[in-house]
Amino acid sequence: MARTVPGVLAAFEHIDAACDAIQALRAQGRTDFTVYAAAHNHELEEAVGLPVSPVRLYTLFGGLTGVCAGVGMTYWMSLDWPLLVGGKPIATIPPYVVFMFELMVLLGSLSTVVGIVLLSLAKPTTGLAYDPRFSDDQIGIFVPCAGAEAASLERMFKDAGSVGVRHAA
Amino acid sequence: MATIVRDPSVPTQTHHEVTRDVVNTLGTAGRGYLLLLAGAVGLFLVGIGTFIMLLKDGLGLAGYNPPVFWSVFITTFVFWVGIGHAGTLISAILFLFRSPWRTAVYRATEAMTVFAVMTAGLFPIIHIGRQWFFYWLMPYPNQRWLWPNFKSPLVWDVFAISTYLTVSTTFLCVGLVPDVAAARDIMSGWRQKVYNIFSLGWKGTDNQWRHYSRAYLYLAALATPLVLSVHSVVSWDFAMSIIPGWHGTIFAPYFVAGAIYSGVGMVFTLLIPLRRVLKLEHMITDYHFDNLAKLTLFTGSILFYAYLMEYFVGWYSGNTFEQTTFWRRAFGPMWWGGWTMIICNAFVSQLLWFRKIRTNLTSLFIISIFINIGMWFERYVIITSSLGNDFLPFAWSQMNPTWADWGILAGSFGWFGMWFLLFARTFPVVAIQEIKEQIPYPRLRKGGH
Amino acid sequence: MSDATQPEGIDRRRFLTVLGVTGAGAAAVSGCSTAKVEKLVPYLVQSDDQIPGIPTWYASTCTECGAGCGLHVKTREARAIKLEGNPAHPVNAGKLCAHGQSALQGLYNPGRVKGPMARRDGGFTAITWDEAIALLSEKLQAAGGKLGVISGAGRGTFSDLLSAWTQAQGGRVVRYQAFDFEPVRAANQQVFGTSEIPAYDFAAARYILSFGTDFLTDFVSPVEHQRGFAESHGFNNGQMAKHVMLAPRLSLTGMNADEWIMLRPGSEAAVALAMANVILTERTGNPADANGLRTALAAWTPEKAQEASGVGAEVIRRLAREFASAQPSLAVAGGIATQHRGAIQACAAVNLLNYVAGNVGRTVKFGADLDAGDGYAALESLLQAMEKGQFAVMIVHEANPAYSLPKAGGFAASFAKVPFKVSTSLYFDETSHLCDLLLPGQHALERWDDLRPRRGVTGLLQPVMEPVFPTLPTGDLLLRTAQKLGGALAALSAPSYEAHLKTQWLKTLGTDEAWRSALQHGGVYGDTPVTSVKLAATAANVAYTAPVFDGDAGIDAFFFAPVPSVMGDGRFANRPWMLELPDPVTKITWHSWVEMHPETARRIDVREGEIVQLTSPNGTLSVPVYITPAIHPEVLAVPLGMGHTAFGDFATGRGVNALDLLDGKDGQGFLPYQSARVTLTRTREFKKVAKTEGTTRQLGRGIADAMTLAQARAGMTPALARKAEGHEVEEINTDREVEAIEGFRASQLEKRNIGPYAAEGLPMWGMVIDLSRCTGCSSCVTACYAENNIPWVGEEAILKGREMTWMRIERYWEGGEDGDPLEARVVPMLCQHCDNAPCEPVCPVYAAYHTPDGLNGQVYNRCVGTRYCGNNCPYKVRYFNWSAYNKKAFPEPLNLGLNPDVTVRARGVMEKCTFCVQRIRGAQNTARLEDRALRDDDVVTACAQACPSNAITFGNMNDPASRVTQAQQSSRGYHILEDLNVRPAVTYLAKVLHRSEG
Amino acid sequence: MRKLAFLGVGSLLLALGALAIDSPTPAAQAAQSAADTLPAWKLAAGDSGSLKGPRQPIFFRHDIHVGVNKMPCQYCHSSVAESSEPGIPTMASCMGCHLIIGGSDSSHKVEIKKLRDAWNAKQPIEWIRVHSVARHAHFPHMRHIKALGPNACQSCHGDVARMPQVFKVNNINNMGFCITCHLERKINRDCTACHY
Repeated sequence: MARTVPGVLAAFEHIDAACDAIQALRAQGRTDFTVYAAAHNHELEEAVGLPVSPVRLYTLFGGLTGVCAGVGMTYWMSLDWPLLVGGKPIATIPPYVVFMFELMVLLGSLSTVVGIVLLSLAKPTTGLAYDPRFSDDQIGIFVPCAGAEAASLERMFKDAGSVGVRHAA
Repeated sequence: MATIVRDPSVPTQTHHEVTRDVVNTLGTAGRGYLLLLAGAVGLFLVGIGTFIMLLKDGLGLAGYNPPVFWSVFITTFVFWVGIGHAGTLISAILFLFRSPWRTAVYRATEAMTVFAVMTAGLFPIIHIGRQWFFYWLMPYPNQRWLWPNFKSPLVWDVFAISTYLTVSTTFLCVGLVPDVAAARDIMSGWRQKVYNIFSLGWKGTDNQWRHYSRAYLYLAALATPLVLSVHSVVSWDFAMSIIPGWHGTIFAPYFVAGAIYSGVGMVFTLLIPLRRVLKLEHMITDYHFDNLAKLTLFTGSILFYAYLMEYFVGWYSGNTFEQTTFWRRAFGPMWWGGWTMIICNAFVSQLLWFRKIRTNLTSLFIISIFINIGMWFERYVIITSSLGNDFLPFAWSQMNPTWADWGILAGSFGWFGMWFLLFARTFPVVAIQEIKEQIPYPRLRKGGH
Repeated sequence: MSDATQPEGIDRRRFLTVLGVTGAGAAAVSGCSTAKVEKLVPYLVQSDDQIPGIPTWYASTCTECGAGCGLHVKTREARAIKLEGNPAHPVNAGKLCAHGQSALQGLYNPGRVKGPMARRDGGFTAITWDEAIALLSEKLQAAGGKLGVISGAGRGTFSDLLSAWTQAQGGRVVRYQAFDFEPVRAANQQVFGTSEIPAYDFAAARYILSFGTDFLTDFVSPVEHQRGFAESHGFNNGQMAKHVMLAPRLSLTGMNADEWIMLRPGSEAAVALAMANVILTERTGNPADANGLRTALAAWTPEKAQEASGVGAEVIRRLAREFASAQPSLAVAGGIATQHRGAIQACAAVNLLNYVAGNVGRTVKFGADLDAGDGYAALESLLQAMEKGQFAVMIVHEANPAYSLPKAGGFAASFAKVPFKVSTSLYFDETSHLCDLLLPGQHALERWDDLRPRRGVTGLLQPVMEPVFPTLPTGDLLLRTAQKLGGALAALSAPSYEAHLKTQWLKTLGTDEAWRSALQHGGVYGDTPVTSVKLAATAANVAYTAPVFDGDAGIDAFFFAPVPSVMGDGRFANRPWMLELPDPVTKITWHSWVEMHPETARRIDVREGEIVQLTSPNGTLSVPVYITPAIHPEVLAVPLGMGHTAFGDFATGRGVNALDLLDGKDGQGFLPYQSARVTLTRTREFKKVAKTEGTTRQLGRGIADAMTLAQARAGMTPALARKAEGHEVEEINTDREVEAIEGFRASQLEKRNIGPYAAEGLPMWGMVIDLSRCTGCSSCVTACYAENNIPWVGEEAILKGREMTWMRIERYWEGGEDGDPLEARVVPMLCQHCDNAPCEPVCPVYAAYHTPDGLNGQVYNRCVGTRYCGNNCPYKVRYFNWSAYNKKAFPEPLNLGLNPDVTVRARGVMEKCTFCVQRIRGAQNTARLEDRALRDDDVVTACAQACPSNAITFGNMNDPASRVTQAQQSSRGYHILEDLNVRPAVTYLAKVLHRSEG
Repeated sequence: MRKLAFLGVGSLLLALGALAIDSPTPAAQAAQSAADTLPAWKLAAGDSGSLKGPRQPIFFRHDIHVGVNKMPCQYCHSSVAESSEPGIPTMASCMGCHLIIGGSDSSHKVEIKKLRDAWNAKQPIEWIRVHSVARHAHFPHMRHIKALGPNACQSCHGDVARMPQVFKVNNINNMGFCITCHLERKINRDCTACHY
């Protein structure tokens, strides 16, 4: 168990309240807070206002690699030991398109998954205070901080309409 | 929060209820479930036994009767691949179309996809003459320097099926992560430990959701062409040949439509009992079945059209071989099969024009059984009747399946059922997080933005 | 060609295992390399003519029927592995029928008697040869001349020795062949005053008239007849003979007739006499003495013949005129299919017909004195003597009377009256089961012997290998008993039969060199003399009286026709190759059937496969029905040669014995096979008929194409001919499309010329099959089985259509409905080695691919068995090993006959015709060693080699001078399913029909 | 998830394929193997067990016959140049020499006696087979001798002249072994050249 990050954890049941709180945090110029939610929600996303995920680049890269692998494999293997079948040319595009496509989809999707993992790891969640109800029906906001700041944040969350605030130390 | 006229796609429960109801399905199993599971495992063992006999004595045990070189095994292979398609269609394509009714059912159907394709994947191996050399169909480095023939539709198959299996499995697992996390937070004891592992440390933070939702979108985008391609490739196993009755340009769309049709049929067969067993009536509602039924009707009608076209082209081509083949398909020794397929698929699906039938689960269930039978026969007829009477009349013949054929067929159902049942008890068969996505959070200040 | 001199000391044919791969018929099983320890066993002394890995050929003579064809026996590592015809032999000129080739399976038959045995308390117990000979001698001693011998041996030194041996003891010997030609001989006696069987010169005949005689299958000298028939009846620059068959049932010969005239059984004589009459009255310039017959024949008007035979008088007149105007012509009668009680009359009438048409001496050549046994009459008298208990010892040699005589004749009962019965049969057949002492002789390929099938031709037999089992040549048996008995037998003092034979030969040959060259050539062949014959006084007495049939006529009675099939007189029924070889007419394998006309079937409402009971005064048979248009509605035909009660596991209990419905007794000196009427009762039980045919009609698909003589002469292509006939022709590709296809093909050809395919001067193997010569005799099929280690699969597998015949003969019926004549079309169907082979691209592992020399290669050890190639082959010539046939089909010692150059295919792989690639590679190896290019005649496929009618030509299509390229030029050439654009390497030349104009 | 694994390979095939293909040349193998089997004059049959390769019924010394006495291979394997099978010497040809040659060393005398006894008993000796090509592959020896000359034997069988007891130097059952050579020499690689 990694050491816990000291900070304030607020729970919300109402979406608008949570969004207000996030707005307030951002107004203070904070970006280090973490928002928990059980489902993907656009209002929250807008409130947090992070840029679009770069995961699509992984997809693109994987897809392209797949197509190249498809071309290379089929052509090289046909020409490595030329065998004539049905009077067709030894190496020929149309049937090989299938492989280019399949490998594109395959590597594309695999690298996408790799993308999620790597990108999520970039911002680790270990040690951040968490509450099981966040995966149920509550929205949580955690802000790493300490001392007086913590108290002010708690007040701010309460005002915004938090149903409960906890201090993690 | 009920409204006067509510949108049926929006669940009536609160977030909390959703979590509770779904996670409750993961409790310890009841007797009915165990009986079903036992049955499935039993059938699977029958299949294993038969396969061992096949390994020992050779394919001669099955009912092959040259020139019918392919029969029940390939039929069942195509059948299961087809079943798979409905799942990916609902989970991926309808996701892109943002159709609201998919959320409640897609998890179950997607699981169905994975297990169906898993089942199908076994058949090319069972079917070949020297099963122990199946890996020769794959391009692996070897001291002989021999590579597979990429012009062969069968090698296309190998790639298409394995890609499909991989991608749909990935898609399923990715979708599961947040739900498993939810289960983890409720469960206790060993189950919690298990889910803890599967949830890959999911906390549902803003950052995770940000990448996750995007990635999911791209996975869906990749899976979509895959659905259409896989069964096209399967159909080319036949269309690429020169056999009258197989050699048709219509085959790809025809097979894809058929696949989805049969898949949705199987969805009915699985979901109608499942929702009873798992007490999910209020989540998977008539509204969902109604929409599934409309999908069935749509694909069924495409199939109807395809059948008509097949016969029409057979006649219109002026090609004596085509004409004979289709004449004999309808009035030859295989007439019973030909008509079973037309009635079960083309005609029965048309009953779904009636709202009463669409919304009555009993009738839907019965129809779904017809669909399953009909679609199996469609493949059986297309394969054996076309092979049985092609170019040289002297070589014509018909085949009759033997115990070995039926044994393997039964085994495949057992294998599929086993996995599906195990899944249904172990993982959330309804996508918690996506349902919640549809349920608006409560607000302090009414109105909202 | 090696001779038979022996390196001193050691027997040059020591039975040795050499070199795992090639030796011991070691079945090279594909797919697995074995880990088990292999042993190498060296020769003690290597004979000068045995080099491991290189075949040694011996010249010998075939003893499967009386014709005495010459053999070349291919041996590898001292095993006989293939039989081919001896090109130098006057009878068969290098060709061989299916029966002759199946002798190998007679040699390696598991059902052979594996050594001398004596009957002790019921069962047989093995004894030593010394004991056996002692026992026999003692019994002979005691018999004191009360000795009888039934011998099936052909005429030669052995038969001389046998009669000398028997007569010296005061015994009687009868040479007996089940299928004899006694009616022919009797008729010749009556008409020409000589009882010999003439040689029929089919090659010279311009018009062939067969009165039910199946001369291509079972009559006198089938291979010779077929060679001649193909010469005259095959289309050869504008010329071909016409062949008319008058018979109640279409035999293989009938299938090759340009005209089939269905006549009522037993009425041949009436028609023949009427025709002779017509010729005599209408035609001048008949042979002088023939005119003497005018008065005798005047009574036999065509009208009279019409009511007897049901053949229209006008037809008879027309045939007579055609027959007389085509010179020389040839009419044949006799043979089992017409052996009814009027057979002598029929043959005599046909003799007259030939005589008045002036064919005697031109196509009917007396003087050959073909080998015929002592005849049925002699046998009958022997049996009566046996019945009276006049024999103390009876020896049966190479004959199986207990089977081949009708049970009603009571052979078994009277045979039982003989105290001591001896059989020298190689197999446990019905007769040997009745015997007290079994002294198995040696197979023709294991022993020394000779045959005199006709004047001027003497064939030698030499051992090509060590005996498979410790058996003793019957010749040696006779000599050794002679030495034991002494007395009158003392004269027979040769140390061994080999020595005896050599001395006999040296009497005529003189020198050792001559003897050696005789061995090398397989015998001594001179010209066969032709003696002229005159009409005998009795010729004028020839008349027609309706023959008597047992059983009463009536609406529900049928003529019962036991017909010769693949099994001959039953002697081939223990050979899997023969059991699996589809009957050329019905395409049925492994069991008996009854042929029935569709009308009859409709009338009594039976369907194919229903088991019916046929009842005659003499017995009852239960056989499944096969419905065929090729038979007279009043006739039911059942094949002969099956229903053995003994004779090895393959034959025993298979099918029924048609003889059970006959009674053996008859005053005329021959066994009247066609002499019973039967009634039919339905059992409503069914048995799926194990036939290899799917549908009997080709549905206008132009698979087996044919054209009229006029069209052929006009140089029409089959397509044009079909247009001319008014058939609408499938034109899937218009000219522009064809052009496009050609253009596309050109570009493809460029793209594929890389790697080995770019090499210069590659051959392109191809084949031409002339359907105007092919008779459908299926000799090629057996040749293919022998050459390529093709496994037989058995009845159960055939019922599932799983036969493995790389080469199959497809038989289609044409016409036969609403008036137009019934016609049979046969197509030998084998892998077409297509240039654009559909089977190749679909194979995921390149097991099916195209070789640089134009073959459609099939690599067994790469095949995983997806069977897609089988589906995609439009000719359906790919065969799959559904079970481990390679294990089942070659039980000891049949595996000794395997060809070591061909991989035996394992379970789960696809196989097919390879154009005998092993022969191609072999020839290439030889050519390479001799630093020369391949010659046109270097490679001959097994089927082409065997084909008695020379219908198949094989060679390099890239060589403009090769025979195959020449043959392809013919306007009759076409490809089956040409519209598929698969570009087969096999070209068929359309059949030509010689129909009467108007 | 075997298929998944395979597909991983699939994308890297070009590299892997190249790796798999380069296997050591037969000559190299032969040389290396010869090094560890230097001929020792006195070797009793007892020692043969410790040597590589199967133990033969008679401890026949190729190293002495070929290496020391310089007998050409074809003296015994006489049909190798004309037939697909090299043939193994007949007992008679063994006796041709060993009628006179009884062996100088006691260990040799023993073995030669075995031969003579077998000959007198007219009993062929059952040698253990060392090299055998899979039965679905046809290997015409004469073509190879024709192309490579009478002393080409060792390119497959290794330096027999230095083997007291013959053992397998090259895995002649690996198709790759044949192909390497055919590729180097630019010789026909058509499947039906060997498989039919």
